[in-house]
Amino acid sequence: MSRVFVSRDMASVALGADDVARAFAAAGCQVVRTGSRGLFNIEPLVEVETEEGRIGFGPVGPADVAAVLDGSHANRLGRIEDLPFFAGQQRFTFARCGIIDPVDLNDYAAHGGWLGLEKARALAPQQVVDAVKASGLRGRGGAGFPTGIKWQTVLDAPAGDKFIVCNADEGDSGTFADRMLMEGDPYCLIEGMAIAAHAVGAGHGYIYIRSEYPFCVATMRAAIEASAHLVAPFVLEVREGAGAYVCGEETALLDSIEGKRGQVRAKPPLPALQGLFGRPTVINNVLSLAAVPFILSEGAEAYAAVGFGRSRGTMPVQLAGNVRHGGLYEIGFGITLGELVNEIGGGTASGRPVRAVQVGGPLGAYFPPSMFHLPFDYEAFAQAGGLIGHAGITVFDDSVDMAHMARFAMEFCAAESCGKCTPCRIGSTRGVEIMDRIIAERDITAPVRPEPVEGRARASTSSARTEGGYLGKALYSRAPDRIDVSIEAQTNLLRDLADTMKYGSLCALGGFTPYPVLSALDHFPEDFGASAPVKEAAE
Amino acid sequence: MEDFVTEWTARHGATRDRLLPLLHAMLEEAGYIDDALVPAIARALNLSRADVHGVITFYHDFRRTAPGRHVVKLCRAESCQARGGAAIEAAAAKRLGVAMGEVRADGQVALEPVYCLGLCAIGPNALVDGRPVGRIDAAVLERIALEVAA
Amino acid sequence: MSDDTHVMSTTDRLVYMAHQIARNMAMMGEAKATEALAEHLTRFWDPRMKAQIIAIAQDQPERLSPVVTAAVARMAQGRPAPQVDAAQFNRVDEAGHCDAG
Amino acid sequence: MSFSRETDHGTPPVLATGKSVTLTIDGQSVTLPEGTSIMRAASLLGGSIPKLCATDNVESFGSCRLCLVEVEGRNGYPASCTTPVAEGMVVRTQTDRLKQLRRGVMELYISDHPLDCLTCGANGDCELQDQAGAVGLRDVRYGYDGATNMGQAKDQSNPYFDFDPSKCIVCSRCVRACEEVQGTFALTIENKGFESKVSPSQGEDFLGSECVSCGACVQACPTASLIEKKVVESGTPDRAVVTTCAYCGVGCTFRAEMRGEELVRMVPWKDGKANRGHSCVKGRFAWGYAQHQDRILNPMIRASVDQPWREVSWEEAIAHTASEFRRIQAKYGTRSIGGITSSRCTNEETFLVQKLIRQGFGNNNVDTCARVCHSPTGYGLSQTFGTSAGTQDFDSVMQADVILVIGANPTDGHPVFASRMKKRLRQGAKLIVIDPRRTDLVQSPHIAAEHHLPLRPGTNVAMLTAIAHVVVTEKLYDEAFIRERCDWDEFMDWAEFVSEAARSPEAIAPLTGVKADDVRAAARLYATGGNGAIYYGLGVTEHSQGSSTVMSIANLAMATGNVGREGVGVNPLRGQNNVQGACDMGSFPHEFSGYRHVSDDATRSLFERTWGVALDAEPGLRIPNMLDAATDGTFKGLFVQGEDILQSDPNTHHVAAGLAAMECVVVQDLFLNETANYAHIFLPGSTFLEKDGTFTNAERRIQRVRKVMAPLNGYADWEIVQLVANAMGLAWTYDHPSQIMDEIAALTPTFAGVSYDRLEAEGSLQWPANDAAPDGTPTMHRDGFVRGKGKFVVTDYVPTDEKTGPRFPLLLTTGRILSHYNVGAQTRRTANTAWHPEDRLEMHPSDADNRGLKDGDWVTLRSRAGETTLRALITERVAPGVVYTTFHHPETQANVITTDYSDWATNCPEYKVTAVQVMASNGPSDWQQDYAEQARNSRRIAPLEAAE
Repeated sequence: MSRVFVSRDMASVALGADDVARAFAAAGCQVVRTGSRGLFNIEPLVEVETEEGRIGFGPVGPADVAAVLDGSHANRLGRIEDLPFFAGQQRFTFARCGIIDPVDLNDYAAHGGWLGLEKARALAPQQVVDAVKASGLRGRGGAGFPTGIKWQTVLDAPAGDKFIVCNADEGDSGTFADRMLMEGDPYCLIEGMAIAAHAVGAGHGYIYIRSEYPFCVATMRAAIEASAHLVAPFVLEVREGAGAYVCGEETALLDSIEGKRGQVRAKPPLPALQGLFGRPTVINNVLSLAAVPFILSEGAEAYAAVGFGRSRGTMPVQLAGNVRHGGLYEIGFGITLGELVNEIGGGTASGRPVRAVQVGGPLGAYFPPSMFHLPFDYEAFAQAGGLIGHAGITVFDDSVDMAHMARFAMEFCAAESCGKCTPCRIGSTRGVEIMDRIIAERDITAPVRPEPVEGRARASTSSARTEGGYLGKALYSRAPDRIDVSIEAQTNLLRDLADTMKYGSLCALGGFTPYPVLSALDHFPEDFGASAPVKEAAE
Repeated sequence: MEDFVTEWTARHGATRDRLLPLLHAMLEEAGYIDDALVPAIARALNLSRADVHGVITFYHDFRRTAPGRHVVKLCRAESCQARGGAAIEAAAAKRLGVAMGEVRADGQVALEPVYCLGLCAIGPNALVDGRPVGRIDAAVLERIALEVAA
Repeated sequence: MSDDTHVMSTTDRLVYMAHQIARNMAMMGEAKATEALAEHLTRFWDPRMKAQIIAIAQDQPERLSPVVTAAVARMAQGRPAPQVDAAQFNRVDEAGHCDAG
Repeated sequence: MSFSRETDHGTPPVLATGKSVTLTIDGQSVTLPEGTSIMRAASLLGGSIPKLCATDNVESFGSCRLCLVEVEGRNGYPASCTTPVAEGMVVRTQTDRLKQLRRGVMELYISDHPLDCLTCGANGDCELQDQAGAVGLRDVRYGYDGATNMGQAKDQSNPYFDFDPSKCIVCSRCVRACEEVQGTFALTIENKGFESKVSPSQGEDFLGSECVSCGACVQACPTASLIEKKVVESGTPDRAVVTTCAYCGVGCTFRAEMRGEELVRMVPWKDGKANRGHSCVKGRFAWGYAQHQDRILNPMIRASVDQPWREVSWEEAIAHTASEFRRIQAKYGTRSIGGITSSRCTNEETFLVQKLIRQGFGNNNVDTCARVCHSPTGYGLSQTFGTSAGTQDFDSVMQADVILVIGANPTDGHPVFASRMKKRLRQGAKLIVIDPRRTDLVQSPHIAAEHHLPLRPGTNVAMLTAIAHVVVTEKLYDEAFIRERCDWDEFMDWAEFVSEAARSPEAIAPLTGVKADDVRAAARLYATGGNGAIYYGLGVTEHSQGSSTVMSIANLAMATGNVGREGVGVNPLRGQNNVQGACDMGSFPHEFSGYRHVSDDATRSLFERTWGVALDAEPGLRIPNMLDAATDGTFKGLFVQGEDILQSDPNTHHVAAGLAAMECVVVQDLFLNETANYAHIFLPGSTFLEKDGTFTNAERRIQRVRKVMAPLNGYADWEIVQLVANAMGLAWTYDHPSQIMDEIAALTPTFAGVSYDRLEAEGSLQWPANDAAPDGTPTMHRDGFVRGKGKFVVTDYVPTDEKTGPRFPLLLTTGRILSHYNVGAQTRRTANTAWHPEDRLEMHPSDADNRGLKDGDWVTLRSRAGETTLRALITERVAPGVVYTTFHHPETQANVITTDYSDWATNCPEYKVTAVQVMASNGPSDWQQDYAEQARNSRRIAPLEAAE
């Protein structure tokens, strides 16, 4: 009776992993449900335990049980870690993901689990903070702020209640590392938070998970209950988001946990000094906290040895969108964008040429292939007018209309704006209107592109022109028909609006929306009907 | 439902930070949060009705009207768009006979937008009554339509 | 005490007031209570009320309790109310005694 | 029109924590307390950074993004409102880059804002209009055909202000004012993003929402979105006069903003030390009564009360008043007349009335309405501390750790102070409430009392003595304080008395109906929880043991060392705007101003020398005794200024009988009130808007009242009293209230340092203000008690004679509601009736059920003293066996129910405990109908030509 491993990850289930598991169980196998290995074109994946280790077959269906068990199945992959996609990786944080049964405490302990916590508890809090500083770990959520300095501030804050908050509101399109880790190796995150609690003297921790991740919420709650005795007196609790992307911003997240509207707070005060319930709070992303057990168990130097420039350690990059080998690729900083998209990602899934990639979710910039030389490093991307964010890379083939993507960036901002600050609350809606005018003007002079689907926010399509009637005269300079709707004027207005949003907004939602908009406009002017030679439209 | 509120707060606590967990529990229990229950929630957590109304109307999940018998949450984010999400959205609206963001007139199915389910390499994706469905194409859409017709 | 207070005559009210004050000073002990009651009548009752209670003490002694009778007698001797040392205010320089705010 | 608006520094002042910081802003160096915002720093330097979401009575928010500045060494453009100053910081506030960003933000604002400035109610007084000009916005390139929040329906439900969502810029200043300043949390922003909208409660209209109409949001709103109806109707104001509100004892100061002679709006004055820039619905909006058509403007006389009034000239009325009083004195003796001063008139007017009586009438028959509210405070505090006033200032509550509220409902009676108390509670102070009712302080949004002791009405002394029992027996008293500041032996006597088992919480539990452990927990919290501050109101004083209750409160404060510093003290919440002043001015029959007994020869001779007349050394009659003397035929004349004893004093039949027995009742008031039904001479009075003077609030703060318009009736009240005095032969020659205050200062040690010039300079002074305390006394009894050693007075529970029984099984207690004031004479003549059109009887569901009564039914309320009818209000707020009502509407005449029982020391009526029976009824009782008929009949004014 052979043991087989089938992923219970939400993506695997979406592709039918449950039916596969049932089929093998019906065939009498002992089925162990694991996290996902992180390469989705081979899912649903089954690994069969044999003398030479676990042999993978994928993708497979419920009807392939016999072919898999007798090894004759066409999609036999051999040992998964030998596949090129996995061999090149440096899985410090995701070492156990896809291997162990996520909620089995023994399986976790057998693979180096709790070692980091034990070592941390043997050290004084200051020593633990020093280790995190020495590792060079920076915020994996996107801000890239040195995690050790944040912890130091909370440790130095006066005694009394302190909190550890994990930002698991991973709302960026193209990112799923947090989801995979929480579903695949929940104790790793719990161990990281327990170490943080010991380091700064916190008694209570919250994990704020977005409601769009139901599997994460269930797995984390089960894991917290099972491991409560191991992390005591530190108490952990999951709090579910409610469909507001802006709650990925740390202060909006804190307000949300406090039972309020997820509105962004002004800083200062910094959350490290006045965070949750006004108390000193460590607030870090899932990946930042999940990297900590490795730093304590293997030593800060081992973590810092890997990396590029001031970006030390590994970054779990997520390849998404129109990409052949979509999945999770944990690698040290420094690897170039081109290697990630073409060698590792294998280009587009549609087979058409890659025209653009968006790095860092809906607020990240679009990069044309001409910029694929860029090394994956916070500073390098910043200089190139973009950002790493949560390291999600969304690939587009040449059927993409960059004007529509710029419009979608504004529409997404309008849909998710918390409504507190003027540049974002009003600017995003005006941005959609400007893009509608540009696209309408462009489509008069060029073949019509597929009609954009109306976004949730009320974007106006009709423009009631008043041809100089009484109202027109009364409104004088502001009369609709005196507004210059030429592409050149609207493009300049778009740049002015982007400037106001970038430097005026209270947080990154309004502040970074100009990244995708301006990068699309700068790198793909042809899609905006600009004077540059219009590329004949893709069929 | 009013006693559901008092029982829940008696068991899980009545401090202000319990508001979102309570609203989630009410969603699970009744599918939506009726405006008439806001006074009971406010009393239980010692908040004003304005506080509670402000929170309910802020978060997309806290619906104030009955949901469809079936709910299809279709992802509209960039990764799914890169894999043909926009076309699938148009097709779904037509096939299911309901506009995006609405509940069908007969209350049978609701088509809702969602910005990213974290399945960004296998889009277009959707949550059908809470169950993830990936690589949606015409055939998968047909299966979903039959399922939600029941 | 008659059930219907609102037909209480003036003399009834004075008798009732005197006994109510006495009841609320009882915990001081009889000697102190008598002295305090006498001082209270002297300081706060207008001449007519004083005259009426003194008349009741003479004509209808049975209506007054021993403490009240003694206090009325002391008040009647017209001993001047204890001198309030005006200088005491200036040293602390703040308000002096009063009965009502 | 130059209209000096108060400068708005944008962010609140910072408590000077000692550390200060030096920085340069636009080249100018400045040193400020750490924590001050850059915006405030720039404003204090005279510069001006554009702002829209910042205003200095709420915390900074950082949402409009207009106030961006450049700071050397910091990238980006931080908002100056949310960025504190730092040592050596170099700030630039007026660079081209900033101008560009600010114009970009303003262009977005105006792309979603109506362009009707010229016809808008806020034209000339709108911050959005000012800032659009300041940043130089010249074009809105987004056009006007995009999505917009304009064109929404206007909410005109509130009688005093309109809400126009179309003009809202979602700066949330209103939401934050409702939260931080008022503490009601009635507003929120609903939805998010572009659809964000200000929403009262659940998106209802203002009147139907949780809004208490305090006006803080209207004051905070930078545009015309929230605006006073009067401003829309008559235009923006062009001048402002600072004056003091004439409603409750908090003593809020306002800017009366005028347009010529027309009062446009009352806006709380930010430098007012009592209200710190806040207001309630009464002071802020309910001033319309001043021009109400019910105002009587001409003097009237009549021979007997069943005849119609006859309008006469001032000369005739004054002469008639003087001659009548002289006639009565000649016929019935010097002591046959007297007067009642008002707690709503100014100090100067009250002083003149008691001077008229003492100097003119030659007797001490003067009393005031403080008799029926806080006279026990005077007696109790003077016996224990040596002075009859509260010990703290209002600011002191912000340093309290434990707040004990007994017998008071501040959120209704003293709303502006309640807001500050609620703010302190939200900061973490603990609250104990001792009250038969579940008042709002027991539980309301964001406020929850740590302990609520719902005792049966009338058992205060038992409860407080039980608390003292716990403090003493568990050794929680502050021995060092007692030994230093009190008489140890007196303490030991008191301690021994309260330690007896009969006074333990367990022993009194059956009496008070409160569980013993709750009492013990509350006692431990008060004694050991840090700064303990006690606040009490009429629920303490209006009992047969009112004075004993005040003394037991003082005992508790002394025993736990909670006197003589900030954050502690014993604080009576005084009812009316100048009840404290009325008492200070010598309105009581037994004392001169400054609480000095009439028998004290030194004081009396000082007054005799100054007034040139021999003064009576014997105390005069109190109001109830005046009425008795009247029915006995020895008291025939009464001068009543600004009081309505028929409606406000207990046992209405008794009052009516007394008044009817008099030969000359003179009423000086704004309207024909209930007492005027029995009056022979009516002298029309003036409102606080029509005269100069001073009020003294509940924290002993003397504040100026300034004339903003000419008196409709021709004279200020003090001028009328002077006319009467002159007619009676007194050579008074005051031509301005400041001269009266100088006389008061000369005659009263605690007012020695008070003068109009000092008040003009300091804004206000808290007495005692003299050589020993040149700048006034915020906190009393700092070093020693006024009487030297604090005195422990042994107090014991003596049950009231007002007993429940089969005929009258329920206990009635009375109180006040936010929208009305005292007898409602003023507030009933304003739009406040929108909130409380009639008095209602609050009943517990169980009491209602076993009488078959439903919410809203007409019920008969009967006591031994009388009977009336009103509609029931079924609520859990009152305990079973207890019913509650207010006395704001004459139709219900609640005081026909209250009995003659009163406080043993001061005769303060026992409003709070009346045994009653409640039963279904079919409408107003016959007594109510006769009364209404009689009142209508007596208010007839004969038309001029038909005067016989």
